[in-house]
Amino acid sequence: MTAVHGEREPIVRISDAAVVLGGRTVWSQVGFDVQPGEFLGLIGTNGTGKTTLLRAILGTVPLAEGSIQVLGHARGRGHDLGYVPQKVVVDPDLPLRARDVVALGLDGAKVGLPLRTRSTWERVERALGAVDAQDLSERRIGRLSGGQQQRVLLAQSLVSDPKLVLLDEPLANLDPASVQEIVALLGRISRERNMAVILTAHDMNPLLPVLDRIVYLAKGHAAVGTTQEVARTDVLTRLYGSPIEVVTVHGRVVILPASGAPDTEAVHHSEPVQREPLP
Amino acid sequence: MRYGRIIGAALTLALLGAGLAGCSTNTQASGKIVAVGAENQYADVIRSIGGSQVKVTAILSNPNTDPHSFEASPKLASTLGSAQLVVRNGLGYDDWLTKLLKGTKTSDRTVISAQQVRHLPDSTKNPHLWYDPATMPAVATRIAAGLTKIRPAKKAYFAKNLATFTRSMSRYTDALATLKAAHPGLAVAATEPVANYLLDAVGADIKTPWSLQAAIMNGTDPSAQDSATQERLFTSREVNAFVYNEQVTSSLTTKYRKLAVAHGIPIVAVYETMPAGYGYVDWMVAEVHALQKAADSGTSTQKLAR
Amino acid sequence: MTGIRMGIFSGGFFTTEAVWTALLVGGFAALVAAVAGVFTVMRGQSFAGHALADLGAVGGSGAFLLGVSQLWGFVGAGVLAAIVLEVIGLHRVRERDIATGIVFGFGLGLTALFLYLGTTLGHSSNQAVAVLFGSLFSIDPGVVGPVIGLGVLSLALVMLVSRWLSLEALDADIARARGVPVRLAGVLFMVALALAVELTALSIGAVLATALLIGPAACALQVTSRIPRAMWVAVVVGVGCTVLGIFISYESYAWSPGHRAWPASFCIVAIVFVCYLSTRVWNTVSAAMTRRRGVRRVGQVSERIREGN
Amino acid sequence: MFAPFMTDTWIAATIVALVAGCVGVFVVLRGDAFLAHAIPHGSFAGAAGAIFFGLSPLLGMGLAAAAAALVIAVLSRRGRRDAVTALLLALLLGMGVLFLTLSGQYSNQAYGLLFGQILGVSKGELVWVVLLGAVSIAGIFVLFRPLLYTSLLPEMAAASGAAPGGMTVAFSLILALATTASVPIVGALLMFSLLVGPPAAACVLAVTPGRALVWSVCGSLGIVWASIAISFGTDLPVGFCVATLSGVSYAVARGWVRARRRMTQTGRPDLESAR
Repeated sequence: MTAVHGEREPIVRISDAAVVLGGRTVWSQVGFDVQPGEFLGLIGTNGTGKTTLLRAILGTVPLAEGSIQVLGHARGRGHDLGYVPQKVVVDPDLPLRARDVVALGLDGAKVGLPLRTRSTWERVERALGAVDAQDLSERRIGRLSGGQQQRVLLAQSLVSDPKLVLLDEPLANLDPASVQEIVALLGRISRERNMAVILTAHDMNPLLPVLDRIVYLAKGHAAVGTTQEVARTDVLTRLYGSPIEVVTVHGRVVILPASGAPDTEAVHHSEPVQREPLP
Repeated sequence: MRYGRIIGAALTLALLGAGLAGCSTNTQASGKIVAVGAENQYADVIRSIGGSQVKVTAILSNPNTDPHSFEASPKLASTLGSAQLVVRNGLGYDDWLTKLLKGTKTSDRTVISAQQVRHLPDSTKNPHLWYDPATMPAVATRIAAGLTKIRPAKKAYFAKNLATFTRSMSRYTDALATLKAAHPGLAVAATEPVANYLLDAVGADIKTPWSLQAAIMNGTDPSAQDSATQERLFTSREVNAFVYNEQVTSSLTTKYRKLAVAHGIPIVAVYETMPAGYGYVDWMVAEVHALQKAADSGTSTQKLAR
Repeated sequence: MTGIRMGIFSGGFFTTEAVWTALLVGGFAALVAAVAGVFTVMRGQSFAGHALADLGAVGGSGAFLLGVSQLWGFVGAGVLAAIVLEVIGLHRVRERDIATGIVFGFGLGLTALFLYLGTTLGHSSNQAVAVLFGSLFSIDPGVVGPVIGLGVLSLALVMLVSRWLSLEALDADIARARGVPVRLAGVLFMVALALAVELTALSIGAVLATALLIGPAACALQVTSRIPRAMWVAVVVGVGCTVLGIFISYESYAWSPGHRAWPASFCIVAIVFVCYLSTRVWNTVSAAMTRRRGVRRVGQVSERIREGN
Repeated sequence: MFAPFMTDTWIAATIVALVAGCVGVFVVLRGDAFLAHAIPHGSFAGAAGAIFFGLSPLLGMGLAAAAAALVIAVLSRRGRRDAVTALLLALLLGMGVLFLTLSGQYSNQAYGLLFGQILGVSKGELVWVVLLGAVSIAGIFVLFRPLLYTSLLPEMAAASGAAPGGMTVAFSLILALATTASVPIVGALLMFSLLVGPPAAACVLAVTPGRALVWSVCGSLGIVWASIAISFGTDLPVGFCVATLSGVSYAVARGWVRARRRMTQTGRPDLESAR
């Protein structure tokens, strides 16, 4: 742990990685580093392999090529890593309060008598406090709303003070106000704790204030850089292999198929367009 | 505190049950020897030997019940706990009794097993020992010895009863001999090997393949060939009687029965426990007579009733 | 040629009447079970499918106690249990599993009670045990008619609700939005499942009912993800396994000592299991193969992007 | 009812209820009721096989239960193991028939193991139940958190180092251990009812996993004791009483929770705002 901390060694190092699932190459030649405290967005439309990339970092998906190093080890997992998957379906009748869920993030993998000390519960309450969810502590997890569950699961990923947190579509199914709130929260926690965050989203706009860099996935490949470097007409056109137009309107990035492009159809199919009405 | 309520409720229920039970315990107030026969035919023999000196309980006595799927009740367990003499068949036939005897261990209880009396290995294929004319006299001798040990004063009484019983057994052996002489090599079909010891004793030719009998006895799949053989026995009238276990039936046995009836094969109903109204020897004699009637005149005995 | 065949096989397979009945009833039961099985496996209701076979037997012993026909006891109890399972209304797989367990446990408790009542009231009660392993080679001709009737009814019900179920399998809310009566579809399917299971259990035994319901469908869903095709594959696998199993069981009479032929239920179940294992192995191996064969390049886009950056 | 011959019955029933109460909570949380049914029933094949090979039926039963647990755990896919369980159960029962046929002997013993005689518990059996029961309860306690984590949030558990696959294997083995000891004594029916009914009711009522465990143990103890008492009073089979009371306890728990929810609020709690 200290070895990693001391030097400017990256938290995650992905080099020339590729994943093949069910005979299909999901993506290949993906390579980037994540520095401590960095806020990285994995952007792309559905089915471009964002979740697969998170799972590859976790080590639950085998690589066909290349390598991924997390915190100096071959693959992730363990205490310096927090993770919130995309879809968590919780039965309403589970005998489990929000604080029990968060506590599992701390000692869920530990073997031994299930007795918890007061200090454990204090850490749990602190984690819930960090995401403004103390008042949910005693409630049944299955009876909370989607946004409330999301908060609790976030607290669960933060409770062990990890060096790296992986969040899969944490903003999906949230109303705009909650999106802003959660983004601000994430940005603050990341800065305060010098914690790297890798987060997937199909829309980069709400994240623009906090993103350090983005990894843009399309057509089985990735473009990596700051938003300004990647969200550019020429880069995305090259990535998609068809004309793309990137427009910035009132500070919002809008990605469109280029008007009058010969094969609009092709772009249309896989394009990452944020179909928001212009303000 | 909440759990206290649950425990309280459970205890209340338990006490309720205790009240219902009335805490009846088996006493020997009547001064009789408490004896248990696992099957009622054994109980009947105990009664014959013990006479007025014993109080006999039979565990399996309903001839219409399948003894294989028997589950003990608390009353039975308590009876076993106070029994001084237990007589059983053995050979896994009353395997549940093995467990119950272990569970209700008492210091002075004589257990007589027909299997042990006959010195049969566990791998003996046919457990229905009481149909064998050699079984009961040996068991009865052992019962008399057991009762004498419990109540030495009545030694003469038990010996007299034993002699009477052994003499009465000759009715069974005589009936067997008569049938054997009249119909040597009588061809029969069967469902289970229930009465096979009887059939062997009259020198009958059991045409049903053993593998089919075992399949029916154990509730496993019969093979196509065996099933075809069995049907042919009826359709081409290769047998003079169909020895049918009336007590354990299934769709398979009823199918054969229909076939036998359709082709005019007389049916001889046999039982695993003693039918109501019979004593052991009467029952055995009635079975032989039923078989004799089938062989003589093709008359079915679909039920042994009195 | 015939000499060789005579040498290998014992002969008489097609001339034995019991074999023909077994092939016809077994094959038909396998067909019905395979079709109902596809949705059973998709919906994660294998436990319910298995439980229904045993719950039918409860009805069988209950019917015996009342002196009603066994067949209707089976079907009645099965359909009733199926409706109860669906009406409890738990739609998550985990909760469904528990609800099935509760109903199942209660049903088995009833069996114990019927056995007890059988002892005290004086009825024969062997039926529940006898039904576990059925008797493929000694089917009572009397059940063939009702079995075919119930089978056709079950097939018709599955066909009726198959579109609804396909949509529901995708997502219950989408199905509801499209106007699918999800609740009714579930009840109808459970009734169809109960009919398929009971007729199989009654004619060829509870063990085979479970194996033929789940096995072929599970194989098919390993091979294809399209529902109509899965149904066809399941039917082919189910009927194929049944025929092969009957054949092996028939032949084993000749080679096993003491003519203790291998039971047909064992042969069929074992073949079904082997089929399932091979589809699993096939899937695993082919996934590993494609991974090893390497990454298919999607042009040289990456290079261009790197240059661009 | 408390006659000397009943002492061992009470002790055995109490231990079995403790074990079922503990293990059952995870049967319910993991949705493993089918496994709880399949392992004891499938072990019938082990008993039949052991009789065929001339070994102790109990040993055969234990080996079959462990093998079944392992195979199901290995073949299960992403938490969906019902199809595999069904197939393996059918295969085991089929093998049981094969062994019975091949041995051609009278086979009451093999079936008898599934029925059990709770009123006929011997001291020797009691030792085994205590031993195996203690091991399985200890297993549940030691693995409590990883089991909970992997069954509720498998992906997150995997991320923090608790292997869901490993826990599936471990739990299946614990279940096999618990049932092997109990089934010959109390029967497969009674054990299955206890593994599902009271724990399911407890999970509906309790708010935390720890409390669910306590409720579940109390519930199964209460049901077993009451059943023996009722059986003693009425001579009804113990298995029937346990199965009925287990089902009733679950129905009552669900009804109670629904009624309470209807009484305390008009709307559903999850519609409340986040703050």
